[in-house]
Amino acid sequence: MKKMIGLDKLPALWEQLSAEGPLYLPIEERGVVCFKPWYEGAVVRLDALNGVVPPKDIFLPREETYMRYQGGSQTLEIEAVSPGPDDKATLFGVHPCDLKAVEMLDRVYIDQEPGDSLYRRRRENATVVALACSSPDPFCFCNLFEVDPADAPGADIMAYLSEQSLYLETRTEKGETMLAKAESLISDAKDEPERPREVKTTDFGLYLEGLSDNLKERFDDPAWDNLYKSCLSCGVCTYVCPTCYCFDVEDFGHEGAGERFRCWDSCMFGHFTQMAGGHNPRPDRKERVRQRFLHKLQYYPQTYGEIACVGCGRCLRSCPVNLDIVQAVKALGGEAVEQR
Amino acid sequence: MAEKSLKEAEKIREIVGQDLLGGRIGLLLGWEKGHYWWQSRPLFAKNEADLEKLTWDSFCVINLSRYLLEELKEHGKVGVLVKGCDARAFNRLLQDNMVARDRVVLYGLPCPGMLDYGRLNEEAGGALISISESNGSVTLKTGTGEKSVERDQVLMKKCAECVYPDPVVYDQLLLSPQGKKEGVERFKSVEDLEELTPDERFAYWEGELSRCLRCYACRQVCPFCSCRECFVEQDNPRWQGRAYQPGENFMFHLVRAYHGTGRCIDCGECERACPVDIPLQELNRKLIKDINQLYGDYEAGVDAEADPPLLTYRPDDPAAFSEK
Amino acid sequence: MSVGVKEKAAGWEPLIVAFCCNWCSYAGGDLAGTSRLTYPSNVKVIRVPCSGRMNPMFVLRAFQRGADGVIVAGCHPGDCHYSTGNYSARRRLSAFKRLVEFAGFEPERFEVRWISSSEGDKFAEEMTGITERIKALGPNGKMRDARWQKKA
Amino acid sequence: MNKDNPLLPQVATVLDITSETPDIKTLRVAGKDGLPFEFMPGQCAMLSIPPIGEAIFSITSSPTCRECLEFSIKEVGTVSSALHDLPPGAHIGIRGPYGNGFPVDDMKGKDLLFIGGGIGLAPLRSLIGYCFSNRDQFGHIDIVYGARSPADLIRKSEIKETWPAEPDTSVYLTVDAENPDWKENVGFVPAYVSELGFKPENKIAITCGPPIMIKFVLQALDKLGFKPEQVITTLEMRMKCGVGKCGRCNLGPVYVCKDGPVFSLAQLNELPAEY
Amino acid sequence: MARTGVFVCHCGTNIAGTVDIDQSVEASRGFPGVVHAGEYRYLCSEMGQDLIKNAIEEHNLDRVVVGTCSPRMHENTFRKAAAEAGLNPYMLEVANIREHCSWVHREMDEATPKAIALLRAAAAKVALNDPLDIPELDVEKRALIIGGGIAGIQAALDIAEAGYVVDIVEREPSIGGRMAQLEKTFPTLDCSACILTPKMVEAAQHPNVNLITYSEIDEVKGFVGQFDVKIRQKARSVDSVKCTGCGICWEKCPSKAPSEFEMGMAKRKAIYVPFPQAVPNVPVIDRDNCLYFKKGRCQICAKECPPEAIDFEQQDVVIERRYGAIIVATGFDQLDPSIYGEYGYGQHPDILTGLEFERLFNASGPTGGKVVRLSDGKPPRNVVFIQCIGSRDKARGMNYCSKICCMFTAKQAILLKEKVPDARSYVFYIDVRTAGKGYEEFQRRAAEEYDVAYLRGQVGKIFPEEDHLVVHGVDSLSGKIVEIKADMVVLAAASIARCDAPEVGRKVGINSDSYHFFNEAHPKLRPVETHTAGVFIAGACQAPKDIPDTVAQASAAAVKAIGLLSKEKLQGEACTAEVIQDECSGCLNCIAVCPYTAITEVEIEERHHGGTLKRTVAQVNPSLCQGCGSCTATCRSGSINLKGFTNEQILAEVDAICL
Repeated sequence: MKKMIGLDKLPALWEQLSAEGPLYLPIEERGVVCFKPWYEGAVVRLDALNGVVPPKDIFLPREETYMRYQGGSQTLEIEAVSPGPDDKATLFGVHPCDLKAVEMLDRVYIDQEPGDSLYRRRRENATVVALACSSPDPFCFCNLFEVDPADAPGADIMAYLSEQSLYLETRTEKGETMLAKAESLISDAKDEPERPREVKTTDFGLYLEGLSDNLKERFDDPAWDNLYKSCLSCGVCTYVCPTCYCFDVEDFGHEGAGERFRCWDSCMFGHFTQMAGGHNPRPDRKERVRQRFLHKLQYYPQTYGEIACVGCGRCLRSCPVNLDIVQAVKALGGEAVEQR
Repeated sequence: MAEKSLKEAEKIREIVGQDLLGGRIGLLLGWEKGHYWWQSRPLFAKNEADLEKLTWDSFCVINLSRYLLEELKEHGKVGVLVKGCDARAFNRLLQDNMVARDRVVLYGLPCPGMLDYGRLNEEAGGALISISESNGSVTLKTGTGEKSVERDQVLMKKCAECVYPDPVVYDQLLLSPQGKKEGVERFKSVEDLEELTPDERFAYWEGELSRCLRCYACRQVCPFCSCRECFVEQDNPRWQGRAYQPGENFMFHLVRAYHGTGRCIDCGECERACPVDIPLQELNRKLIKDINQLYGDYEAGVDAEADPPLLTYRPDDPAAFSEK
Repeated sequence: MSVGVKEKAAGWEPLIVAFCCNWCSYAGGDLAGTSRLTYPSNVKVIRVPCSGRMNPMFVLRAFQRGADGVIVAGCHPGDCHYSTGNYSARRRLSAFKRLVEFAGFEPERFEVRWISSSEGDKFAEEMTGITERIKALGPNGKMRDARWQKKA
Repeated sequence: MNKDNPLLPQVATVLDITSETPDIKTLRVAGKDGLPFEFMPGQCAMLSIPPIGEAIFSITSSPTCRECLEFSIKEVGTVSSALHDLPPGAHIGIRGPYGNGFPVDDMKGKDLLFIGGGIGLAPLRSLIGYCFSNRDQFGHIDIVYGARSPADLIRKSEIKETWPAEPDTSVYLTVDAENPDWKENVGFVPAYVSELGFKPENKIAITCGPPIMIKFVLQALDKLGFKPEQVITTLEMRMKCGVGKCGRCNLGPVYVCKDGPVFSLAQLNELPAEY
Repeated sequence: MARTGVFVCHCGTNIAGTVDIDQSVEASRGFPGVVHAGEYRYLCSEMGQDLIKNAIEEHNLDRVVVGTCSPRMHENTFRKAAAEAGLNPYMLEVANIREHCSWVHREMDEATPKAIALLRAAAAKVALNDPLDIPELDVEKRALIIGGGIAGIQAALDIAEAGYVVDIVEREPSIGGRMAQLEKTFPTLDCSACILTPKMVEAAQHPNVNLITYSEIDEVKGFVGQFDVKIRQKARSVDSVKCTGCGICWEKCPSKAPSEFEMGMAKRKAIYVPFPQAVPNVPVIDRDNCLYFKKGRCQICAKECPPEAIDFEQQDVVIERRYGAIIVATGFDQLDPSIYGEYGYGQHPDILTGLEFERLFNASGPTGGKVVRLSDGKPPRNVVFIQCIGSRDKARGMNYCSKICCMFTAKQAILLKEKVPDARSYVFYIDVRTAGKGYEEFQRRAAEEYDVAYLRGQVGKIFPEEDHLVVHGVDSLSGKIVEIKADMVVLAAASIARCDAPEVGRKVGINSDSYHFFNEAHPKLRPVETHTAGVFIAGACQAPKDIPDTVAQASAAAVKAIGLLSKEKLQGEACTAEVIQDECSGCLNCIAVCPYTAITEVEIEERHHGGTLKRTVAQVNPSLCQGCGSCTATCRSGSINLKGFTNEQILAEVDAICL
């Protein structure tokens, strides 16, 4: 059943939906668009392309306390902290590439034993409204990863934006329930939603068939010696990447009381693999750059059958020195001309 | 692309080519094009084929000096193309004892300022296809036509506010100097913030810093951040927690800025590198402004011989607090 | 929102951390004691060898952990036990004070004073002064990490 | 492992701490009711002291020891040194078990050759203890163990008295340099292994120790004719989660904390050598 | 885990009166790492110390917190006690719950929680304490004295008499200093030369004293007990060993130059001794004025010198020597009054400074001891003395009193009357200051017996008229304008620090006040020590002073130096900085802020991709480091830490206080 809502009624919709739990929307603050919980007066940018940071933090928060403790070494008590069944978030306006990336995280955090209950709860509790994408920018290359910018199969609701209206196509029961709550604002779609057709993105001339297998032989490829050179060892690419999921665990507090939390971490940092005794298996940028790209292009596919990239283009946009996955694929024999 | 910059690039290639191929330097740090015409990336040229890729146009914004830290471990002598900011960055590294002057050949490139793709796009108002430049103006070609804008309108922010476009240190100057830019109002936004009440200012910074991802791009790109182990990563003592708490955000950003007191060369790379557009330069510039006001004019990186202000003192120095 | 922790009404008492150099200001504090001068117990002193030892990160840590005000006290310029430590400190802490103010801290939150070993009265006055100014200002929520004093 | 959240530790008590060497101590750790969890030899556990943090250690005791877990821990970082300093009776956090453990079933009926160096005996000891408790399931057991000096050998009474007394068991000890109090072999472990000339037939070699030792032991075993499938070792990498997610111990398609730390040399040869 | 014992002192009722001891002890038991807590009425008493010592043994404590009076009071007492119980003395921290708590707060419910917070901070800190060693330093049994005036000579003789070798480094060709320029000394009117010359000779002849004249200090490195000093001995152009001091050379020398010793009022030769009683009596060639050096011809001195002692090829020699102690006695300068236009100094030959006037009395002076006007050689009838030229002058930033002018003016007025019986002296003064034994009587004598007119007031203008000078002043007592026709005007120009005092201070590592006089370590209790251990000061380089004060201070400095030299070993500072070389990036900013040049750079080798790389890091010399910690605050990565006040410890204190 297709529904629609006039763009002028969206603020009312936000207000209603956010009463149920945090409503994550692409919100612009000081010129930067990111998914944030909606608040009164927020500038919602459904029209914007991908925000700088992908919405993975809604399920894998930048920082998440999962344990509190109290008492010193003689009287330690530990208490679990986890999202409750009432923590129902709505993720509204996620683009198909980002949703596909979330599904990739699902495999690691939900499917792979032992599952991660913190992630799973947030994910299961959340209702996801995907938004079709009609105007990719020069850095979007999701086509290459079989993403249809106009359709996200995993969404609870698929939404399409037109000049005056937002069309909503419910896909799941969760989606139905959500829309039911905003019944008064929503009407049946009289005409067929203007679903964007054949949204074409660039492919940078890449050809990915067989790449993962070929890379097994290219661990010591001289191409790595040039590729890593410009890397600054910052964590931009990993933090803006929707399929990166590494984390760190740290305690905060004093002997009497405190908490343990996990937070995002990046394999691009030298400390990431630094062992207490001083040994570091990936001491230099070369090993770390290689690890990151091979994880995306070889290791993840070896386990899950698919390259861990959705072509969202964020690393291309954000890397301060323009070192990105496209460059890596090209350097490693993924260029169409070389393969065909 | 402007014919001028093509000619200039040709000239640069020729001169550095002699040194590289003649063995005077083992490596040349320059720029090559990225995926698109508005992108450049660092080039690590070792041979003639690499040199072919060398580019010099209005998008060579990335500061190359920092790469010396790593490359000097591999090569006996390294050549670097330096714009004004890169040269100041070099001086910064020199003052911090991070590079050996005699192992680096600096090719000075007086810089007209680099262009900002975002601003170009905004000015174009539609899908920008290409640009051409002549005499301080830029012609934007879009699918629907052409438009001319002043070059100054589409400069990178950091370049629009640059005071020293010419390299302050070099072995060879490859282009003709631009001259020191007068009347640059680089402290305007600092002054505007100073007008706010403390609570307003705090709210401003809390909002800006709340976006911080702790990717440390600002640090990694910065010529004054050359510590082997940043305080951020230390476990003992743990100066800085990894949590994304407001206090931890402030801890990092205030200390990062403070560590640049009298050392920040005002190149703006931190702000450019920041993926979430935190106005880091405002923090840096606040310190530049105040240090100049309190302890006399000092422009970090301009003169490698001048004492950095926090490493010296005068008995009659003023203070920012009551000395009664 | 960490700004505006309003505990003021409920008998709130500020916490003031004072970093005092061993040779002048800490001794000035001792003299205040021997002279039986009084100042508010809100002030708690940490002894450092010299104001030149003051790493600004100590100040920020105090704010993170819940200090409402921080004061660094050292020898008067020219009287440094280590001859030049406080000259270095003056520049560092001046720059740093301006920076924290720029970040949104009220100027009263972070202060530096020169107090000699013979200025017991000044020690007491300054400690009283900062406490009163902080009391008037109210609790500091800026940078304060709510997790620190939270009881599990 | 906590069913709901594998990252969540339980509270355990350090029963006692014994000094093994100048920088290695053994902690005996019990949960509320004896063993905090069931495990297999070669598996690991995360120990934590809030707010200092967590670190992963291999379990030194055999699963057949029912009252507690033992950890022989070398002081290398903040957590390990805090663990060293604990008083008896102290509470710590513990979670686990993590990792695959030794392929005990594949070893059944075979002769076993244990080759350990320094603290590397810690994971081996768990398996050795298991083998002695199930003595009839395994063939002849050879144990080669060495350290820099006699003082650096751990489990001194076991290696010198208990183990050699076990049936069908040979224990060979060595130290790197001559020492007036040392009557046994002097020399590096790999050289000693070559010298002892073990036959590969129906034998599985399990080795653990410092990386440089392992490297030469593998060469020595290769020369002796051991096939990669017959050689088993354990990897040590930085780990935070223990469940194959946080990313630190990712090595090719495996996560050492979950898919390791025990690998046969054959498996290892398939992985990037970033350990 | 730490095994800390906390001990809370009642200090009678000093602490217990306002701090609830039981509550503090109870709270301390809950601090991390605390395994024992106790209290006692007076912990500093023998019984109290025993209590701590016994507890250390009984509870196997490895660190101790004492909640008591200021650490500046009894930290050492308790450290000693801890050491006696087998602990490293630095495994102890003091929580100052008296001076900083019980004595400054009135209410128990106020002081008790604060005491607990301070104890908690101390416990948090002590948990991170490491045992520290007190370095033992050797003492070079030799002293250096910079400056060969009366202060330097006196100090040298005292040290030499105590049996230590001492070197005097004097910039001028002869020792003697300012005192050698004086005719008579107040208030006894002894002949200055008569009392100084024997001392100079004694110094020259003493087997333990070495005179290194015509020399300056190039560099001082090192630290107490082991100062490594470079002394530049300027080329004298005369071989001191061969020279007999016969004087033929300076008699024959054709080239003349203004005599420094005579304040430029007379000439000396290009080869010269500054004054007849010079010690050593060996001339120097002033190469700027020597014809041979200027034009390449002459060499008369060499031709005439009987022992052939002239050596035109002589070069500066740098002597490198180690000293255990240094006494700085560099004296003072006289202000050049020409900065005050109204007095016309420099415009007229009969307007002189006090020191210039002094030389007119001297038999070997510019006038052969005749007091006459330099303008016309006539004896002056009316002489006006003006006091406080540059002293006590707030407007010009010269606030201090030069201390000696009132007295030397009275002396000169008396001497004048004796030389020129019909002379009349007028003294313009602000106040007459005559504190000192016999000083007031002396000044009274001048006023009453020698017909010296004292006019309280200021002089506004001096200008020449015909053959005399007109002095315009105001008598502030009568309020009248005074005009005196003077034959001569003598300005009591201020005593000021030597112009190169800041440079000397920097080299030696001592600081100065805003007038560049060297600072003593404590104005009352440590008047001859400086903040740099092993460096002492004497004489007018510290502040203007007269001869008796100078000599007294010189002897005091000598005693301090002797005390130091008499030690076999010195105890160094335990709380010193330390570089974590692994983390140090070698920016060397720490070197720039170290007040003690205790940090140097050192090259280390490091593995890099299988090979080795050399890189520079900082290194602290623990003997030089005094533990200020300025380096630690300048090190961005915390790669240099201060033992006893580590980053970890201070952060732990902050954390604990904020709980």
